[in-house]
Formats: sequence, C-alpha cells, structure tokens
Amino acid sequence: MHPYLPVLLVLSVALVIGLVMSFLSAFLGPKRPSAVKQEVFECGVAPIGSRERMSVRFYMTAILFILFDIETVFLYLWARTFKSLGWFGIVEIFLFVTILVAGYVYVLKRKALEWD
Amino acid sequence: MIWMVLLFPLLGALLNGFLLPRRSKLLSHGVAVAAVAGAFACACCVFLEFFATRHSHLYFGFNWLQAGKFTAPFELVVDQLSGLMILIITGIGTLIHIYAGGYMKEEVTTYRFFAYLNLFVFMMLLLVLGNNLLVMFVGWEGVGLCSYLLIGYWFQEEANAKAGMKAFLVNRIGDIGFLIGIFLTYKHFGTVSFSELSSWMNLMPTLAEPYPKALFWITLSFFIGACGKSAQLPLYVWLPDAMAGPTPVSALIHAATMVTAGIFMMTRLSFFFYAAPDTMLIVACVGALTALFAATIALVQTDIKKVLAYSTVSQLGYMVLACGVGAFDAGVFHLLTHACFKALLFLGAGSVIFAMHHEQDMRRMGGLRKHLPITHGVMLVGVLAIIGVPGFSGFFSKDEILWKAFIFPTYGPILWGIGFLAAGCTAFYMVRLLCLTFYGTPYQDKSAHHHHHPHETPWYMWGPLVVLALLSIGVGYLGVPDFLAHLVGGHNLFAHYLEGLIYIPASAQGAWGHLHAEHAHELEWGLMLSSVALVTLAAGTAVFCYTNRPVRGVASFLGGHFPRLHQLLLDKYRVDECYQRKIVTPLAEISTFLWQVVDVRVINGCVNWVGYLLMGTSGIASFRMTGSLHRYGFWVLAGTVCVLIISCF
Amino acid sequence: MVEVWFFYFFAAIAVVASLGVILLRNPVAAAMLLVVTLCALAAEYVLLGAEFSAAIQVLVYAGAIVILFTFVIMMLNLGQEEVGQLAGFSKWALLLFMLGGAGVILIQRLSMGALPPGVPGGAASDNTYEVGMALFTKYLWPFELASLLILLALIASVVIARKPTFPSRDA
Amino acid sequence: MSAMVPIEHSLILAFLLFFIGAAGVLIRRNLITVLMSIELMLNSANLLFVAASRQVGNVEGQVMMSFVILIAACEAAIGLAMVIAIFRRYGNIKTEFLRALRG
Amino acid sequence: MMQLPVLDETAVQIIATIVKFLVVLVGVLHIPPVMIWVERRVPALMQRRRGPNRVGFFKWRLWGLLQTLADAVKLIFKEESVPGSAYKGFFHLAPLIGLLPTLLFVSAIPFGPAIEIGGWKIPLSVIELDIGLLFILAVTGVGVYGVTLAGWASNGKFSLLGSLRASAQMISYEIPLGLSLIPLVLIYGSLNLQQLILAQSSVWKWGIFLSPISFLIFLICMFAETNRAPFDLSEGESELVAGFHTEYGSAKFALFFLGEYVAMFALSCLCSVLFFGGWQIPFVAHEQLVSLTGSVNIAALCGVMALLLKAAFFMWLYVWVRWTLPRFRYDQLMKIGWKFLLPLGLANVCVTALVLAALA
Repeated sequence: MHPYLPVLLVLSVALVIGLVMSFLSAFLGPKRPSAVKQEVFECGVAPIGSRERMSVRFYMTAILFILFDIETVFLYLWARTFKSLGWFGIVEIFLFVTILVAGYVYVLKRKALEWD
Repeated sequence: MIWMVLLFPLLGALLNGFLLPRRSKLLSHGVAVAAVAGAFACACCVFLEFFATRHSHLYFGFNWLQAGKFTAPFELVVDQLSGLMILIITGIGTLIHIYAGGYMKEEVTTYRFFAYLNLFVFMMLLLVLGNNLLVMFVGWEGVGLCSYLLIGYWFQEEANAKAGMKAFLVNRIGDIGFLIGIFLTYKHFGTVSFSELSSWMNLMPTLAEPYPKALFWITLSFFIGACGKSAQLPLYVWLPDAMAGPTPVSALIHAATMVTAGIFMMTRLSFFFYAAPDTMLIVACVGALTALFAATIALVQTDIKKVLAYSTVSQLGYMVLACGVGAFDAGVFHLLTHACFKALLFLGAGSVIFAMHHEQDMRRMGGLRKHLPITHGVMLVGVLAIIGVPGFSGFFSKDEILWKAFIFPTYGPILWGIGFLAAGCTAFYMVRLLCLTFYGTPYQDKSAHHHHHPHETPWYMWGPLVVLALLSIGVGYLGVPDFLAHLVGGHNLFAHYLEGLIYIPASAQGAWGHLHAEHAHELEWGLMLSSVALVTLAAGTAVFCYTNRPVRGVASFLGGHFPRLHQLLLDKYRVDECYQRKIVTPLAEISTFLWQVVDVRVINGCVNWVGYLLMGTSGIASFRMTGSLHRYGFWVLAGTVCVLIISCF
Repeated sequence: MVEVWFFYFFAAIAVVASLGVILLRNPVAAAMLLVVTLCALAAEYVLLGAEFSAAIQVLVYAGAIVILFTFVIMMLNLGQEEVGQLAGFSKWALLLFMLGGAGVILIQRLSMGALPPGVPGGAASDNTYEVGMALFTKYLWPFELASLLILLALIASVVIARKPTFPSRDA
Repeated sequence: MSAMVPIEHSLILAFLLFFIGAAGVLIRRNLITVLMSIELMLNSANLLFVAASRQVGNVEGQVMMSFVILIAACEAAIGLAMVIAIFRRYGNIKTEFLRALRG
Repeated sequence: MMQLPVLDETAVQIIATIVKFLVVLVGVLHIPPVMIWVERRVPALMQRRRGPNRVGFFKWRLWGLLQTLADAVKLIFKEESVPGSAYKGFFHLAPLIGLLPTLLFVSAIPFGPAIEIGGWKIPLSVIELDIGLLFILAVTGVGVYGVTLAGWASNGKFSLLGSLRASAQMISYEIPLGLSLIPLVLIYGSLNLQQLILAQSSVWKWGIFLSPISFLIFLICMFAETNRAPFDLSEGESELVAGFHTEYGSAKFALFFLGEYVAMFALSCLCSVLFFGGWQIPFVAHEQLVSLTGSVNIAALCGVMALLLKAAFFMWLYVWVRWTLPRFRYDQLMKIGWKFLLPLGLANVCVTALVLAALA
C-alpha cells in the first residue's frame, strides 16, 4: 500500500462525515428566517459593515511568516542531514541563518512589527 | 606569519575606516598604532626566521590573474631586500604612528587620517613583498593613492587639494613608465616574476640581440617610473608641494618609505640594470644632477618643511646616483640611514611646528633651544647625520656612494664632483636650518598675535624622536666601508648582507669589473678627508652666517651681489612655471579644444542628431506601446510560442 | 496502473481548479482554488516519488504564500465588483488558446515515445535525506545566495509596503 | 510505487497549467489574480522539475523545485507589496491604471 | 469467472486504515463534551462554586456530566442562521476546512506500537509517513484557512477582525513551533514520529530532558496555535464578541468547537510523543511489557493508555492555565512570538547543533 493512501482515505471519510455534520442542523433545526436575524452582529446597533481596511502589519506578519517558513523548511532539511554533514553543514546553515537574521534585525529596526 | 604582517595594517585601516566609532580619537590612535606595531612584531619574526637561514622564501597566496599562458600569482617573497624593507616600514612606521597621535590631536577626523596611514603601510608592504611586477604595481599605485589622500588630508584648503592632485598626476607619468616596463618585460621574457627573471638573467652567459636593446628600453621605462616615485629630475616637482600634508605623513611617506620605492624597485631589478650600461649612465647623471640641483634650491628656502623636502630630493638623488654607478648596496644602505635621519628631521621639524602653532617659516623662529631642549638635541643628531659628520650614519653611507661614483669608469670624477658639491650644500643648508630655528635670538613678533611660549612636546612625541636619533647614529655602523672596517678587523656588514641578492649577471660581468677591483686606500682616505673638510667648511660658514647676526645675512649677501641668482634659487629655478607654460597650458588648451569643439560639437552633435532622428521616427512605431501589461505579456508569450514552434521543425 | 488513474484524478482536479483561479470573479474563491490546485499538485508529486517536494508544496506554497494572498485580499477588502472584470483583450485570449491547443498537439506528437524511458525505481528510499544532501553539497552556493534573495525580498517588501509615498487618491 | 507515471502525462499537465496561468495573466484586470496566475505558471515549472527528476532518477530536480518555491515566495512578497503600494496610489488595483510605460 | 475476494495486504491495510480512523473519530468526538464538562467543573472547584449539576435522569446526575450532552443536542436542533451579507458557500465550508486538517493531524499520531490481528501487522497510527513531522507542520499551516475563511465569509466587522487576528497569531506561532522541533530532529535524526518515539527508549532520553528549551517553546506555541487562553485574543469577548465565529451558530459552531478540541488533543499527543516518550511507559521497556503480558496486543494497548494519560495531562494543563493566567494584549502576543520565541528558537537550534557537533 502506498504510504500516502491513508491520507486520501482519511480525507474522504472525514469530508463525508463533516459534510453530514455541518448540514445536520439544516435538516433538524427549525427555519424561521427574518431580516433582523440575517443582519451581521454588531452589538445590536445597525451594522455598518466591514468596509474599512486592515492594518498593514498583518501583511508584514505574513511576509515574515513566509520567509521564516522557508527558512524552517531548509532547517529541517539540514537537521535531517546533520549527522552526515557535520561541521560543514553547521557553517553553511549558520551563514544562511545569519543572513536571514540580518533581515529580521532590519525589520525590527524599521519597527515594521510594532503593534500599538 | 608573513600574512599577519600584511593583515594587521589592513585590519587597522578597515577598522578605522569603517567600524570604529567616529569620535574616539584615542581608540583610533590605539588601533592604528597596535596594527603597525603588531605588523612590526610579525615582521621581526619573519626577518629573524629569514636571517637564520638567509634563504629567500616564497609565500604563495592564491592564483590572482590568469589569462592563457600568463599567470600572476599573488605571491610574496622574503629575501635580504624585502626583509630589510619591511623592518624599515613597520619599525619607523610604528614610531611615526605613535608620534602622529600627538601631532594630530587637534584634528576632528583622526580616524580618516589613521585609516589612510594604515592603508599606506599595507600598500607599502605589498609593494616591497610582492614577488612579481604586478603585485608590486598594486602596492605602487596603492601608496600613490594613499599619498594623494594624505597630502590632501586638509582638503578644505584648495592649495592642499591641488598639491595632492599634482603629486598624483606627476606620479602618473612615472607610473606609465613603470607599466610600459612591465609590458616590455612580459613581451621579452614571458614572465613578470622576479625570481624567474632573476634566474633567467643569471643563467644567460651572453645576451644576444634583441635583448641588450630591449633591456635598455625596459630599464629606461622602469627608471622613468622610479623618477616619478622617487622625485628625480625632471619629475621631482610634486615632492616639495607634497609638504602640504601633515608632518608625520611627510616623515613616513615623503621621506622614509614611499619615495624610496623607486630605489627599491631598481635594486629589485638590479640584474636588468647591470645589463644595460647605457641606462645606468643616464641614471647616474640624473641622480647626481638631482642631488646638486635640489641642494642648491634648499640653500635659500625659508619654509622649514620645504628645506627638508628639497633635502630629501637631494638625498634621493644620491641614492639614484649610487644605483647608477652600480653600487646598489650603497644605495640601499643610504636608503636605510636616510630613512632614520630624515624621519627624525621631519618629526623634529614637526615638533617645532607643533610647538610654534603651525608656524613653518624659519625666519619667524629662533632661540628655540631653551624651550625645546629634547627636540633640539635630536635635531642636532639628525643634522650631524645628514651632513655626514664622521661617526654618524650619513657619513658612512654618503661616503660610500661618493667613492663608488669616483671609481665609475665613465665620467666618474665628474659625478663625484657634483655629489661632492651637493654634500657641501647639504652641510650648509642643514646647519642654516638648525641655526635659524634653535639658536640666535627669538623672533619678535610685531603683530604679536600669539602669546604662547613654545613648549616641549609630550613624551609620546619626543619618545620616537629619541629612538630615531639613536638609530641615526647606530645604523651607520652596519655599513662601515671596508677600508675603515679593516682597521678594526671587520668588513662592510651591510654589503656582505646584500651579497646574495645583488649580483652582476654573467653577461654583464665585463662592464662592472671595477667594482671589485683593488683600489688604493690612500685615494679613498683622501676623498673621505676632503669631503669631511668641505662639510666642516660649509657648516662653519653657515654657523658664521646665521648665528649672532641679523638673520638675513647670507640672503642679503647673495641678494646684494648676485640678485638674479638669488632670485632664481628662491624661485626654485622656475621649473614649475616652465612646466606650466610649456606643458600644462598647452595641454589645457588642447583639452579645451577637444571638449568645446570635438566633444560638444562633433561627438555630442552626432549622438544628439541620431537621438532626434530616433525620437522623430519612434513616434511612428510607438503606437504599439500601449503601456498595457496584458499586451506586453501577450507579445512575450506569443514570441515564445513562435520560437517553440519554429524550433520544432 | 493505479498510480496513473490517481494521476489523472489529481490532474483533473488541478486543471479544473486552476481554471477556476483565473475565471472566478471572487478573489478569495480564486485563492482557495489556488490552494486546491497546489494540493492536487502536491499529490502528483507524491505519485512521482517526491514526498519532500510535496511537503514543502503544502507547507510553503499552500500554507504560506497563499495565506499572504488571502491577507492582502482581505486587507484591501476588495469587493467582488471591483475585481471581477476581464481585460478588454478577449480576442487575444482566443488566439492564445488556439496557440495553446496547437501546443498540446505539438507536445503530444513530439514527446509520445520520443523521450527515453525513465530510470526504473528512480524514487529514492529516503527522499528528504537525498534532497538535503544534494542541496547542501552540490547546490551549496545557490543555497547561500538564496538566503540573500530572501533578505532582499524582506527589505524590499518592508520598504515598498510601509509608507505611502504619494497621498492616496481615495483618502 | 513500482509503476511509473509516464513523463508525457506530467508534460501535458504542466503545459495545461502553464497556459491556464498565462491566460490568467493576459485576460484578468485584477493584479492579485494576475499574481496568482503567475504562481500557476511557476507551479507548472515545478511539476516539470519534479517529473524530470523522477525521469532521470536523481533528486536534483527537486532541489531546483525548492529553489523555485523560494523564488515564488520572494516574488509573492514583493509583488503583493507593490499591489499594496499601487492600491495606495490609485485606490484600486486594476491593471489599466498602470500605463506609465505608454509610449 | 467469479473469484472469491482474497484479502491481500493492501486490502487489509485499507480496511484497517478506515477502521482505525473511525475509531479515532469516534474517540475525538467524545473529547469536546468531556472537556467542556472539565472546563466547567474544574474552575468551579478552583473558585469554590458548584458548577453545572442539575441535568440528569431521575436521580442520576453524574456530577453534571449530562449537561454537556444537553448542550450538544441543543446545538444540533437549533435553527441555523446565516447573515444575509455572508458569502454563503464559504460560510458553510469554513468549519469543515478548519476541521479537516486537525483530523489529518490527529491521524498522524502513532498511538502505540503495531498490533497483530490474524497475522497482519497493523500499525497503530492511521497515517504513518517518513516525513511525519513535516506533514504535521503542513496540515497545521493549511488549518489557518478555516479561521480566515470563517471570518471573511461572515462579512462582519468583528468576524473579519477576529479572523485576521487569529490567523496572524497562528502563523506567527507556527514559526517558533517549527523551530522548536528542529533540535529533536537534530538529536534523534528522523522525521518519522514512530522512530522519534523509539529513539526515546529510556526516560533520560526523553525530549524534555535532552532539549528543555524546545519543550518550553513548544508548550507556549501549543496554547497560541489553538487560540487558547492566555492567547485567546481572537475571541476576546470584551472587544470582538466572539471573534471569527461570531456569526456561527448551531451545528457549525459545534464543528468549530470540535475542531478546537481536536487540535488541542492532537497537540497534546504530539507533545507527549516528542517530549515524553510517546506510548512508552516510563522505566518499562516495551519488550519487557510484551513478555510480561504475553501478548503484543495487550502491551500495545498499555502503550495507548500511557499516551492517552500523558495527553490527558496536557489537556488538563490547558484548563488549568485558562483559569489561572490573564489574557495577553495583542501587541504583547506578537512581541512574544516574534521577538522572544523566534530568536530563542533559532538560538536553541544553533546551540543544540554546536553541542551535538562538539560531542560527536
């Protein structure tokens, strides 16, 4: 058996069961819609919607996340081959990490990550 | 270890240049001194290691340039010559660095000064250590650059900046000579490595055409290079102007080390020069003439640094003369002694200037002996050394050169005579300097705009001076001429030390037989005594003229009786003006023509015309340039698809 | 042959989802379908024996890059009506698809049977280890340079996205 | 794992993805969708790398694929930063506003 | 020609996989009711209250255990209300998208050593991969979409802000989470969870002793990744009403709830697996256990029990911390993630590598 077949099996079984569960109350529950009920909840006052824009910091977080995510992936690769590479690998990855940390320090210095 | 010698100054320069906080002068100074001192310590180790075996050693760094058959590795060599040179550079360099901390105390940008100074030491070390012409050339250009930067250190004043540019440009002429020499060398010998060239020359019993002719041009080119760097006629003009830089710079670069690079280079290539007797004659003549020429100018100068500058040119002339008459060992020995006493004199002058609050005119000094006892003492030693009083270092080295000049078969006695006269002039102007500065009555400043009494400099300024003074006396005994040394049962240690390095190629043995021939000691004694007599006479005259007398004694004497000669000397023979009229102005006019007519009208005109044409026509084509990303993207893709389809068939 | 059927299955998902990416009017839906495409491709990588590639495809591509897209879409809060239109360029698109179709035929004609058969059993037993060794030895310099690229991207995006250089028009 | 998917299949799939991506770049006016289409094109290249790696029996294609992912990440980061900057400048992200290159 | 279906290896494993998954599913479906009961009774004990104790059949009230059952039934039979401005499709799909990755996650946990049924050797994890750790990281990464979509699809102010906050928080803590596991890979040299467990053969080789800093980082990230107190900013009731699931009710809300508790459970299991020897019982080697009980299967069940006990400890820790620590502010949360945990994680990796290389 292909080792990834269970992933597919789990996904399909879970999908079926999840769909059933999420539509359970659609069948079981009562249906009495009203205009007020269908309003978005904004503490009871008339909703003004969500048309304002979000802070650019969310975007900065996501950017940093991507870049460090890649770093983490490469670190995993290195960790997996660490025993074969030894000091050579350490030097290599330290250089890599140092360069990334330089970027990290830059971001900190520019205060791009400050939430206030 | 050898790499450490290079690394220390480079590191110092980088630290001072880029990393250190800009305000801490003490730190800048400390780092710079530590860098050079560290290099000195390493250089001592390297030298001792070498001295134990006396075998020159090559250190391969990396493959630097490679093109076809041509290779220029980054390779260093430690032998008699470079070993000695690194000691001079780092040793005297350390002393001057220590001194400079005091001298530059009032500066704001000391880090810049020390970064340049350390960089200079690095480049100079590279110059002397390189085992091929290209590495040497890197150092050669590098020291030129540092010299330029340091002459113009106070670049806020236009004169200083111009002096820097003048030094750079005049040096360029020499550098072109050097470069042509390198090219010719490679063309004829297929290598630029000293060791390979040397062994090639050593192995050739005779030189067939075209080598003698080629060697003439090669050596001439190199000599032009040496003229530029070592300030010989007619390229000496930059050195007096270079005194615009801070005095420690003058001491290190323009007296002790960089200006001797030309002599060093000629010694390095001595096997070429020996094989080109015609060049040697030119070298000897240029050297002798420079020695006398500069010495006469120095007679009447009133700026203390200018006197020393012309004195340096004159002494360099002696060294070149030594090279020209084949006595490279004497030349290098004079280089060594000169490095000690001229650095001493410059630093001493620096102390005087420092004490006088940057007053450089000797006419405004006088009677400083009371205020600056230590400086006075060391300056006295320096003056005695340079004028060649027996027992001091200058005596031995200068005497050796004059003797070798005398026995030179072609025009030997004439060359000796010129050198002899120059020695007399030297004695006169140096004693004059001493008298004007330290003796006599203090100058009464009518306007009295400074009330400070001159004070002795702090210990870290006079300390190096004392060391240099001791060296100025002691170093001479390394090279006591053979006939004197035989009296006490020794021989010329220095010549002996250099024996392995400087040799006459087999093919040129015939022309240089006189160097090893026996000569009558009586003659040698006679020459020596006569020069001592002349020196005594000249010094005595100077003392007579300049102490206890209205100061402008001889000036008024000369001005009264030979006003035109006096004016000529004061105007430095009007060489600068001549250059200006004959070379600079025509060049500027040609350049203006090239700029105004050829560049602006012809070249720019053509380019503009093409541009207008394209702008006119491109309007027709630009209807496709919509600025739409999609269209651009589409055409890129369409092109790709087309290429793919075409490549399928 | 089961692998081939799975391959077709995921290929179909990928193609349909990617068509959705470029055709749907709602950018969030497009982003989600992009995730689906990426995951389907990850499944293809697994089928091709490249499990490490599949892992980073999901981890970095689906789990990070598309998150960034989603964030930007939500941050700018673009309504559907603002973003849905096609560029006025449909005839070119038509031509493009014709060329594309021609390309498919071309590839098919060229490649079927023309390529050498693959090395059997090419999938490494320990895929991650092998990729790591290749990356850290043979591709040492590209790897180090890649870190510089990341640094560059980091600094550039901070600089570009941080402060508006012009007053914005709608403010 | 024994049976192999022929490389032609991967080629065709990669080709389809590439052309779908290219079409997205050409026909959409929304910068974000354009960027996503570029991701599709990059993915088609990735698929080719992995398939080729399988074909020749070593992992170098996969190493390349990880580099492409890295480049895609950087591209997305900078591209989206530019989208944000453009949004600030023009108030929307339609491509027809970006006509600075018009001749 | 008809042929009786013969059970070959593949078929057995497929059936076993489905069965194992169903068992796991049924198991995790019981977690929320139990946990909700715990979350009501434990703080009640802490605060000297009684907590829910009324619901029951006749006299059996079972310490309020039935209250949660009643809650579940209520949730399922409630009317489902969808905001008019919502993006309907994604609104319905979001809980599912949030749930699927956590189910995949929990499926990747090896609950015990392999058992043998009818001569077939069946591993006790639903999904067993060589790159198990990377798989887990990948599915947690995808799990962010559930939260993001839920908030966006609701098209409400609070939901959107809540979901952006929650997803930014989750991705921020994913990095230290990933970094904290690298030292373990360095030490044990594998990405396979089962092998990681086997490498921790004795208590002193447990991850917590070999890499305590990793454990610290992992523990903090565990709380942040599940948006639990003290990092439950995304649903900060006082500012955002309920965060990304403000608009959800009835069964879909239950699905979010389920997803959260399954994620907690999965992370607790992962923590036990990575730092506490997984299913290995302290001081008792598995071979000893097999010879003691005389059966591989019983020994394996003991292992499963051990793992569940260890996981239960962390589940309880979740509750304990929730009622002990106050909530962080959002800037503090981000500061901890990016300025404390990230450098700490990197330093931890570097130091571990240096020490290992020096020891080697």
